[in-house]
Amino acid sequence: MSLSVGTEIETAPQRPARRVPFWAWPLALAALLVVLSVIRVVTGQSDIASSGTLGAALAWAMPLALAGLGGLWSERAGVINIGLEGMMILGTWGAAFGAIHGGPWMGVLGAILCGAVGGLVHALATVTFGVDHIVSGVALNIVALGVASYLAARFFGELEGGSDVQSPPLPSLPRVGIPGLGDALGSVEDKGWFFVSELAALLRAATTDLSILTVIALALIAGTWWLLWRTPFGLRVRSCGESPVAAETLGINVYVYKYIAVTASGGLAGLGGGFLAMVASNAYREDQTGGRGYIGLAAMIFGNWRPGGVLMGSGLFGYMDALQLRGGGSALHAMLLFIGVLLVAIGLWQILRRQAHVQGTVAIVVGIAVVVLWLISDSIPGEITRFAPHLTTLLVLAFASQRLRMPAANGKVYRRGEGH
Amino acid sequence: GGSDSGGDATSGEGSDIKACLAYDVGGRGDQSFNDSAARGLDQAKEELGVQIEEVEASQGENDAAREDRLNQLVDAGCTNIVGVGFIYAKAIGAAAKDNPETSFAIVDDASADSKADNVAQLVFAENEGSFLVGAAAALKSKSGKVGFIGGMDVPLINKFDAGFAAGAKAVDPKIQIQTKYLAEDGSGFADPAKGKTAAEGMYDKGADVIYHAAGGSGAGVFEAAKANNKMAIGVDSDQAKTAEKDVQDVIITSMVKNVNVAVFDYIKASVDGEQMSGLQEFDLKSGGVSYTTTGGKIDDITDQLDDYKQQIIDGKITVPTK
Amino acid sequence: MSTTVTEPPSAAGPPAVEVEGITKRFPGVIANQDVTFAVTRGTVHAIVGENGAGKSTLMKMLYGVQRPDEGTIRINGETVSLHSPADAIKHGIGMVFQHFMLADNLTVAENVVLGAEKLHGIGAAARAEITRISDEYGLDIDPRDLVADLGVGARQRVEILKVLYRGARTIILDEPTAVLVPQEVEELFGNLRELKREGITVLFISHKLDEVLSVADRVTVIRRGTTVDTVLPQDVTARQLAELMVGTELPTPETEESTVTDRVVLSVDGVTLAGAGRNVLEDVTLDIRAGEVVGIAGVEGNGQAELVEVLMGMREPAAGRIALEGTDISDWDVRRIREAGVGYIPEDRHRQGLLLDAPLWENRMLGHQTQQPASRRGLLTQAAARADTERIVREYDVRTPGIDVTVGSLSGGNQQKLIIGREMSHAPKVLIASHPTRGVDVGAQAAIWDLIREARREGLAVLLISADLEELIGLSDTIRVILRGRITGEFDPDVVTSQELGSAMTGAGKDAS
Amino acid sequence: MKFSPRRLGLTLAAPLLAVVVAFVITSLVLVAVGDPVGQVWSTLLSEPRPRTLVNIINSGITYYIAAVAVAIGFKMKLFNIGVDGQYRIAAFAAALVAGQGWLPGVLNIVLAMVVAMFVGGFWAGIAGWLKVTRGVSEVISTIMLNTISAGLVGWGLRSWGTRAEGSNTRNTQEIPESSQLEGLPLIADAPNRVYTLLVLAIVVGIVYWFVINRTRFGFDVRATGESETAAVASGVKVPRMVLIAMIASGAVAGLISMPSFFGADHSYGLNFQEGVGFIGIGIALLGRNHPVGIAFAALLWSWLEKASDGLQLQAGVSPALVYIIQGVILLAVVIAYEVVARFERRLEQKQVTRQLDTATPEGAAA
Ligand SMILES: Nc1ncnc2c1ncn2[C@@H]1O[C@H](COP(=O)(O)OP(=O)(O)OP(=O)(O)O)[C@@H](O)[C@H]1O
Ligand SMILES: Nc1ncnc2c1ncn2[C@@H]1O[C@H](COP(=O)(O)OP(=O)(O)OP(=O)(O)O)[C@@H](O)[C@H]1O
Ligand SMILES: [Mg+2]
Ligand SMILES: [Mg+2]
Repeated sequence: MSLSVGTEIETAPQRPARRVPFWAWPLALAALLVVLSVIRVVTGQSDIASSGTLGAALAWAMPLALAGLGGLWSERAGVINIGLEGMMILGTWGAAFGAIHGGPWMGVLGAILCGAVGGLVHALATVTFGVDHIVSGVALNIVALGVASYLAARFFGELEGGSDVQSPPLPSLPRVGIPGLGDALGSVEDKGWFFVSELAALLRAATTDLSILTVIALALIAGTWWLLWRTPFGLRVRSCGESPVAAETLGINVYVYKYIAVTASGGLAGLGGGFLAMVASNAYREDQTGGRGYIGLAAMIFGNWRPGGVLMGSGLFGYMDALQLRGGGSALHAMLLFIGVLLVAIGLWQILRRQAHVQGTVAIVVGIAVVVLWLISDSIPGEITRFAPHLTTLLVLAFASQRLRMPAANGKVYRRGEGH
Repeated sequence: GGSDSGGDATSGEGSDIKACLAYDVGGRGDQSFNDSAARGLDQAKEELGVQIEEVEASQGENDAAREDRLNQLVDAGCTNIVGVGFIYAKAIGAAAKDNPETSFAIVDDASADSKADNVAQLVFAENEGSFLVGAAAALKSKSGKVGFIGGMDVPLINKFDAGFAAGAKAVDPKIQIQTKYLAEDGSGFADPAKGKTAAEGMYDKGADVIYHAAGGSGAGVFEAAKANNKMAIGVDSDQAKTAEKDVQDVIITSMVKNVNVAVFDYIKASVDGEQMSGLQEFDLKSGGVSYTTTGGKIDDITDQLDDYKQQIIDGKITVPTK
Repeated sequence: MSTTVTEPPSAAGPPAVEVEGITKRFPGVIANQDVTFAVTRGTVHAIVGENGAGKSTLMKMLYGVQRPDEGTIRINGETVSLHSPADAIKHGIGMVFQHFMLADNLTVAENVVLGAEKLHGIGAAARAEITRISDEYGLDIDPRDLVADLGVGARQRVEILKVLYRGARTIILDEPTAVLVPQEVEELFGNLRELKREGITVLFISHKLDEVLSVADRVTVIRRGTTVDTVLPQDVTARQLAELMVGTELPTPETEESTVTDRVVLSVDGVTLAGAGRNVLEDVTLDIRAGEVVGIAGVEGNGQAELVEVLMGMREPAAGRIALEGTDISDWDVRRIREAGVGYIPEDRHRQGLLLDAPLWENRMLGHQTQQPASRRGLLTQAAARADTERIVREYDVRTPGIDVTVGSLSGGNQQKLIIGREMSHAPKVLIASHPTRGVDVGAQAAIWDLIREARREGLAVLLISADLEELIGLSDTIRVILRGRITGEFDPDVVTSQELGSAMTGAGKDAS
Repeated sequence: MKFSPRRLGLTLAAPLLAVVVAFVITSLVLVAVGDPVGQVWSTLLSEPRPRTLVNIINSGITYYIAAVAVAIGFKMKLFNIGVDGQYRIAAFAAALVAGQGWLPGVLNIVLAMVVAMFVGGFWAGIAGWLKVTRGVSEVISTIMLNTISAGLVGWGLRSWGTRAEGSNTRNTQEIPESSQLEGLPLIADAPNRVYTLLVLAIVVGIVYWFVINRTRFGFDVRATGESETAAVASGVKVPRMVLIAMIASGAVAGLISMPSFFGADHSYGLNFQEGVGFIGIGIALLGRNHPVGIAFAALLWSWLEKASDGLQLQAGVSPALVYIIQGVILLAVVIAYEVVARFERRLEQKQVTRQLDTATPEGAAA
């Protein structure tokens, strides 16, 4: 595990974060919609919360969410998984290979299997051989890139419509939605009513023309929560991440659960890769993942190692991605107003409630500067919009990382019979 | 053409010309730019009976590596070597200096870097071709809004952008043009998902024709067009033929960049014993760039387009490059 | 102490546990050799032996965590081969480890049901069962609590509950009293008697002989990995037992005549340290004079560790002043404090005192990087450091084949001697010794005590923190009790008893002098 | 550490084991997919031509510096995944400054290096600062910073870069001729030359070795890497060390592009070599963070890479095969190191006990 930093590791007990009650989620979502409505009304940027943007955000979020979910499985079992990127890459190849030879559902299976193989290798290195988790993950990413690239050249290069770096077009998976609802909601959305239209847009995005894989991914998020927090199996997996030695003394074969979790992690990341190959586009392409495995990991971290958090984190990323790709500079420019106001609010809170005058003042000053920037400019350069999601992640982590708590034994090498 | 080359006569032994292509990452099979070059090579093999060899770059390499690759081709007995893509500019320049006996060509570069007596610089007037499809877009648009999606914000792609905008404005000065570049790096040419989202954003905002110069990401643009019942314009080759079957009908035209013609002509010149070198411009006039009419979607406006074409050829319209 | 259980164990049926000829080797160590004894059902059976005798290893084999190289284990007369704790649990054996095996971030219920989900699921039924068991044995445990929020005593009760939940008929407790104060020990023994009444067999490990004699029905003595004898408590005295354990007479620390001067070397004045929620140190005031050993007694987690950290400069006090020979060092960092002459023997040598994978001579430099013989003007002086390490190995009797082996391959006692040698080599003015003999064998323990005494004679000011009350009483010139971050009492080691100290440590006694 | 044959044997065992494993696995892969095994190996193992040899050394130089940058972090268990971004932004800044030619000849080179180290160090320092003050894992922050640096450089290149007549790329101003380094004619018969700044790589390696092994600062770094808690108790200020180590790592990352920049490229443009930071991670792991080990690993890596063209031309096999070989070597080597280290530790423990037993017979178990 990497360095923890600080001198207070010895005694300062970490307060576990309190659970957020279930009703807080819809409330937060509503608040968010209100904010987006305000921004739309103030700036006139209709794309901020249009069903198109939200739908695209959902689609962009899914591969990240699947990778993040993979990370969650692995890290809940105590194995840091920076190899998600590699597993996703394997998944993109597996999806293409499966889909070409057995149809779309074989593609899904292929993605999962290939990703799972990556997970298995990571498990072998970290669990059986005790290699540092990050080292193994980095090595795996390099291997996976090579394997996928080589296999693609070997198996797609010769095919009609394929090449060394690209598979032929893949058969597509079915798309689903609630019939009739889309148009009705669409007409409400077009009215431009404050909040109501945003809500309609959100519902429309969530109910019309979804890939079946999106639905599956959402189900997997919910399923992961249920499996890990509501079943004996999940308790065992989590215990391996919190205290493998304790689990061992209760007769749990920690290796088995770590293997299962890390392999599942690979399978999920692989499915994320499959999503990219089969839903986001319709072919395998080299470099298709574009670092999404890492982003998924980041989404999981600021989702505080919880499924709902993963969804939120990847949703934020997906939204930023969708917004910048669709709207480009002007839509993101509108977000500046939001960020500025948010910073001022945080600053006031810091000063008034936490007596943190320095941080508070900094936040307020930066916030005002952002608002001024919003006033005097009318677009953001393309290069900057493209890294906006990454900058956002960095900022969110900088502000929130103290509130995060990773599984206690995450990243620690565990060996049977040596912990007593 | 090429029937006069005596290709058939040499087909048993093979010509003593060995034509070799060095691609950038990806190489043959990108269904766009590299493929077009490959077609030229295949044609030369078939019609002129030359021997061929192909290599492609690996990820994240430097000029020295590219230069080494070219030198390995020389070692492998290549007499004519084509660097496909401006990324080879410096490498071609250096390799040409080291191997004065070998003939080189570079696609998409006319800079001092690659200049040498034994180098043919094959460049295209993408802005001129793009002007025509820009005009087509404006003529076909009902909403008065069109879009351009580029893979990467680099001078080469800016040429497409500038030509397209000029063409559209020539038809309708008040036309609204949305422009989007997808990425900072090569991934902008390989990510259909990005193309799709960007195109959907434009269609949602009222555009009804989108022209892409984004390589493989263009597949996503076509998908978006199909889903939204809108129009799209292809690039590099006649994408109404090469794109996936079910989206072909949204492609009203394509700006064809005949890299194959350039590559073939270059090889053929060597076979004919007249080594090609120096700047070779492939523009509207020489047929290096053109627009396609496959699918018959723009049959109603070909007259107007041909009119613009003539004006460009005649120099009455100068198309900007950036 | 309360009544000793003396009725002879009932001999009905085969023994609950029977081991015969057990041998276990580790690389270079024979932890157990030909161990043989039997435990009668429904009794409390104690295993005693000095540090490193092999008690824990033996219990781990009974619990399936480790596997014997030779020998047989019989449970209820049936020969078993235990491959994992799951096998042991199946045979009705449960174990509470020397170090607690709890996941802090899981709830009590989750910790308890883990691995035994088949019994009552992981939901409401399980919680109800936990509450039931808790009530039945008076354990006072709420299944919904987060383990992180629990104190030491409660954690131990959770451990016992874990075992009971699985319906264990034989419970192994490995040094359960080490972390408890006498009053908590009493409570625990009460619980054990309760268990025995229910017909449960208890295997109980300790090297605190008075405790053993008060609670056990039988006592098996292990020395250097081998069973020496099994005796009835009423037949032996503590002294006899001790001799069985050690083979020779037990060394005890003895205070020599006082060397205390009136020159205050380290002065702590009103030090307060903020923690999460409350202050972990509150207005701590004490002086240490040259030639004086000040002992700190307290239940673990009452601020001792924090006090050491503040003194060493690892944490900054919120209020108060620390002065070294009159100079305020409250806001100095660790390095400056060490350079000024404060030696440090950390509580956990593996974590704080050593680089396990580095050779001895590099460990010689640790903590004194800025001083000779480790470095000069920023550059390491390896030759000097090596030579000085050779000297320490010689003078402090560190048993090692050389100074190039990694420190991790030495035994704990020898590691500790190296640390002490290192700290003493820089002629400290103050020595902060935190559990200096924890996990160290008797021989090394005596040697370490001698070293501390010698240093004290030479005018060193020592702050001694220890959980071993005998050690505290034997070495200190004065003892302070720390409770919830406050110094709550001051005792004269010549007259105080362990019981009195224990009362003060738990806040039960008010008779601080 | 004293020299001992056993130790040396064990040190070499892991990489050799890994190479053999990679050989076997790659062969199996080739057989499985039906590529010509024999031809692949004979192509890969054939002696490189002098020109290729020079190229192998040249990219080895680049990779070497990258790996040292990574290794500085690794020594402290800091995972600087962001070497790539630091290298990129530093290379751009240095190219921008050097292109101005404010100073003549060698001074211009020195200035560029200072700028590169400063910018690289600053960029890495952001991650260090976030870790120290906000507790953000450097793994995540450096990954984000990689993308951000790519964006900033893209924007900078568009703002300040120029497009040469007839060119389709954008570059920074070319450096003056006086600052261009011609190279060292180290390999006979080669038409090309080894980068002059091979010297820089050697200096970086020596300084790295010296600082880590012979200075107090290096001791603090190693101590922190081996046990943070012990380092803290010994007086090391870990947050400060984290910041310094990150900055040092970034500063060295800033130097990565220097040999090729002054030896060949002369300007920063769209053909900039990407991904070097990631290669550096692999090489640092392979070379066990040791200055000499890294040198061998860097040469092995770049030799395999240069063999990939031959693979296409002579064996008709996808050059991606080389990635597999590199990857498998890497994975095998990290596993092998772990296995060997464990074996070594056991061996030593046994030896200690044996030696002590003979010294004090009564100490042995009865
Ligand atoms: N996993 C292991 N690897 C190597 N040696 C071990 C291991 N476990 C125990 N030992 C060694 O075996 C011997 C017996 O250890 P054990 O822990 O059983 O002693 P103990 O009687 O429980 O001592 P204590 O009173 O300190 O708990 C010691 O020398 C110890 O170092
Ligand atoms: N390189 C290492 N890294 C981590 N742990 C190590 C290393 N080398 C040894 N150890 C651990 O340190 C322990 C040796 O210290 P320990 O205090 O247990 O010695 P011991 O022989 O048990 O002494 P004692 O008699 O005091 O119990 C071993 O149990 C071993 O697991
Ligand atoms: Mg021990
Ligand atoms: Mg023990």
